Amino acid sequence: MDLFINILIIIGIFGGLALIFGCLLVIASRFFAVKQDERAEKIIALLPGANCGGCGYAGCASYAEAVLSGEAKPNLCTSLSQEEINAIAEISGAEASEKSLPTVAHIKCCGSNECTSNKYNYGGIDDCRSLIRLGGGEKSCVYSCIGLGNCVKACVFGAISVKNGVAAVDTKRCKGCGSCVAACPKSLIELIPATARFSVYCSSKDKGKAVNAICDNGCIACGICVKNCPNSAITLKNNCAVIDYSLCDGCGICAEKCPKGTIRSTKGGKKAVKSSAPAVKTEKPASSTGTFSFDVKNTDKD
Amino acid sequence: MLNKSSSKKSVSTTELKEIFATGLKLCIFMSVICVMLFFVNSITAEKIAEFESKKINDAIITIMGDDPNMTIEPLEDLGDSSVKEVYKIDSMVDEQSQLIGYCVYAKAKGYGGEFNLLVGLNADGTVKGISVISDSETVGIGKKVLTDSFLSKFNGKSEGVTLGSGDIVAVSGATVTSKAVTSCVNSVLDFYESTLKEADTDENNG
Amino acid sequence: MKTTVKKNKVSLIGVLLDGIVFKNPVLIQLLGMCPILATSTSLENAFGMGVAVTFVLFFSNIIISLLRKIIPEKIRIAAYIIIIAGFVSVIDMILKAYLPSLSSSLGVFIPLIVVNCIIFARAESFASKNGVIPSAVDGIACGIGFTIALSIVSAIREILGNGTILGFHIFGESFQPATMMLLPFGGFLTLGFVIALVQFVTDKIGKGGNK
Amino acid sequence: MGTIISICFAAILTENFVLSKFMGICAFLGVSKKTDTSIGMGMAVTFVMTISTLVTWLINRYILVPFDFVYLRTIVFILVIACLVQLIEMFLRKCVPSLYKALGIYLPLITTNCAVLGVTILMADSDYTNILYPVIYAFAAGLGFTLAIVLFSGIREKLKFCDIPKPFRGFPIALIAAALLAMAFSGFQGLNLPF
Repeated sequence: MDLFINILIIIGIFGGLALIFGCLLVIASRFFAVKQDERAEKIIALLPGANCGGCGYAGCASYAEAVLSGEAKPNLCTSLSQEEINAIAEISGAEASEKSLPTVAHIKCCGSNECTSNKYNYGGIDDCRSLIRLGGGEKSCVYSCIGLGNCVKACVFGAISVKNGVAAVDTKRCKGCGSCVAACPKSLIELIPATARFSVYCSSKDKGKAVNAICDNGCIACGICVKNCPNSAITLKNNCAVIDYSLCDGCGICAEKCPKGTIRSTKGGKKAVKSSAPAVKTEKPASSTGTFSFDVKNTDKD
Repeated sequence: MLNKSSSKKSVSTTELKEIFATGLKLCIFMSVICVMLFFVNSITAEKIAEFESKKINDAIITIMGDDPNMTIEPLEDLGDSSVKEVYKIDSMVDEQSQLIGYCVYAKAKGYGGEFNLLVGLNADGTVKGISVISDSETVGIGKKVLTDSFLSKFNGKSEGVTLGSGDIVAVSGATVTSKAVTSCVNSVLDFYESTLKEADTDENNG
Repeated sequence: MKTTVKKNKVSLIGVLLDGIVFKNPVLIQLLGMCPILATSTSLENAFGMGVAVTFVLFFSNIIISLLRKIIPEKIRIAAYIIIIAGFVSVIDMILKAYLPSLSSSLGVFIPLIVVNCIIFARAESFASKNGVIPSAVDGIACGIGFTIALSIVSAIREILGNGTILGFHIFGESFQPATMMLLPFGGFLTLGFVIALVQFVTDKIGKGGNK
Repeated sequence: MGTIISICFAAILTENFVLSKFMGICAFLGVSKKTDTSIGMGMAVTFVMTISTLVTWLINRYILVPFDFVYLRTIVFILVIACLVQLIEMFLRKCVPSLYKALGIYLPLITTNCAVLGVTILMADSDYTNILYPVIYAFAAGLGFTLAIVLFSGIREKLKFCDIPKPFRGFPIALIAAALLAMAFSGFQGLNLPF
């Protein structure tokens, strides 16, 4: 008999306790109810959730709210496909907008340990911002990539890796969010169109003679590329070649003609790629291997 | 739960129902589990208690020696907090109960938490032997202290035992546990002085 | 901890392997540090603890995945933790009654299983989203994964700290064990090195993988 | 008054819950990446510890012991802690959303934090008669937890900039740093107070 009473006591006391706590929780949740717009949750589910900041907002959640409030267009997130952008547009009621041109990060330096020497050996804090104060970095070229990987730490998608002293971008993983551009204390990183097939791997402002002394692959502003470019897409700005990607059609002549190998293919360090220009542009000379060929050792091979 | 009524004060009936429903579910969960525990406890409670007392009896026998006609009689009125139980040990020698000693079951605060000792006292209040009932000291450190080699050093001691004096030296690396054992034995001896001794004397001259 | 939920049927072998090797709750997901540091002083403790955790993990995963539709969102945490605590109390009583020797050596740690992050994490992230069988398999897998990790750490600590393995002295009398290993700092150090080793191995496999 | 100071001193330094008793390591290692989240976590844990000790001590004193349901202690304590954590989770989501996002998964994990349950069971076992001492001890234990986690997050933020061998990056180096911190704290072990 007392068994039954005991059970009753238990249910009474502890069941009652649980009842009080349960109701307390629900009542509290009413007071603390955060007005959560479930449309925002649907949008956040579509976004990659990497909080990379490429859209200019602190994270995917704040970007979703901005889209909902109409403050931002749905296509600002660079790593979304066209269908995802349309889906977000239709959820948020904003007008569907075409996907912005995808961009890819590009590091304007190829000063690896092989092609340039070090002024000194640095053993301090593992951060570019601290090494830059000591004479612009270890490497003899003041404009070169410091190589301590601030961009690597900033990249949410793990697309950048430092290979023997110089940072290199894995174009497949890079979503063009631009958080590495802000991370590099020497601002060596720029966003180039993903379709670009050649780019200048240098940003040295020294004269040619000085560059020759310290780096094998530095741009000596000889201007050969400017003369040979059929679309005159390349110009020399304070001793360094700069490609205007709206004019460039990726013919690759500049890469072949460049005596220092500063202009390279963005698809990895293969030999000067055979120039297969898109048919619509002017007809290209079919010279596959130029007189001067070189084997670019590293950039982003694997 | 989207907040339908914008003003927080008006608690509509649906919300009341929802509050009560959730509370009820939690209450059911809790009650079911508690009742289950109650049954399991009622089954295992006696076994645990039985094990507990068997352990103490075995310890008493190991300390006091296996005297067939020994009677173990738990004493009440224990004021001291660190002393849990006290057993008066008498042996019926030709039906005249002759006091052999006491067994005091006391707890001590060791490194890994509390541990329980059974301290056997002779009739004259000197320590006859100590055995460990349960402990949770770390293997290899605290446990080394609770072995017979260290505990037997307390035999024969009567009043305040201090660590480091005479042959009682703390086990290196396990000072916390050694101190705990010493303080526990001291509290037992003090307890003997304060309560057991008078009970003894007025019984002898009573 | 994204499990392969995209496929309609979560593959059981996948779950099993995940729990033991690829997503080992201790070495890879780095959950459940408290019991590891507390109970890994001897291999025998480790097995006892491992079995107890596996038992609780298995049953609580099953019950939680059974009730996942009934438990309202508001009291999700409270309900899960009550169920886990219930099982732990049951196993505590059973151990005390029928296996007193094991219970005395594990005495303090049994109630601490309730606060073992692994059980709660698995319940919250896996059992509340998948069916009964995958949850059961996941419970056993994580239990075994936990036991393996715990045994590795406690083997190292026991050999270095006490000079014994499962109670047998392996070194001669002259061996002076580093009792520091038995203290919790030793636990931190051993765990740190074991996880470093695991990360080293996964790097090697990772690099070899996508050559 | 003396005993209160000695309780606080013991709970914060000599018997620090994380670095001497080694409880609550999951949250300690998980959240201590940044100092401000650690302070947030410390405050949350202190709040939960204090209130739950208050409630559980009363329950234990006036319900569990008289009706001798002591075997239900674990489950009742855990229920109280879980509801408190859920309350603070809602509070943080509403009033301090940044901290709520920063703590992330580790907020619900406070329920399974050994330190919180440890305090409540310790206070229930202790033979304090009135309610004041357990609450002060719990509050001091929470401060001890906060002290340990903030100290450790300072170290971990420095660790980010050191040149650590690849396999040791992230968690292993944090564990080794925690080992050294624990050794330092064991220096307080033998300290007993004059008053």
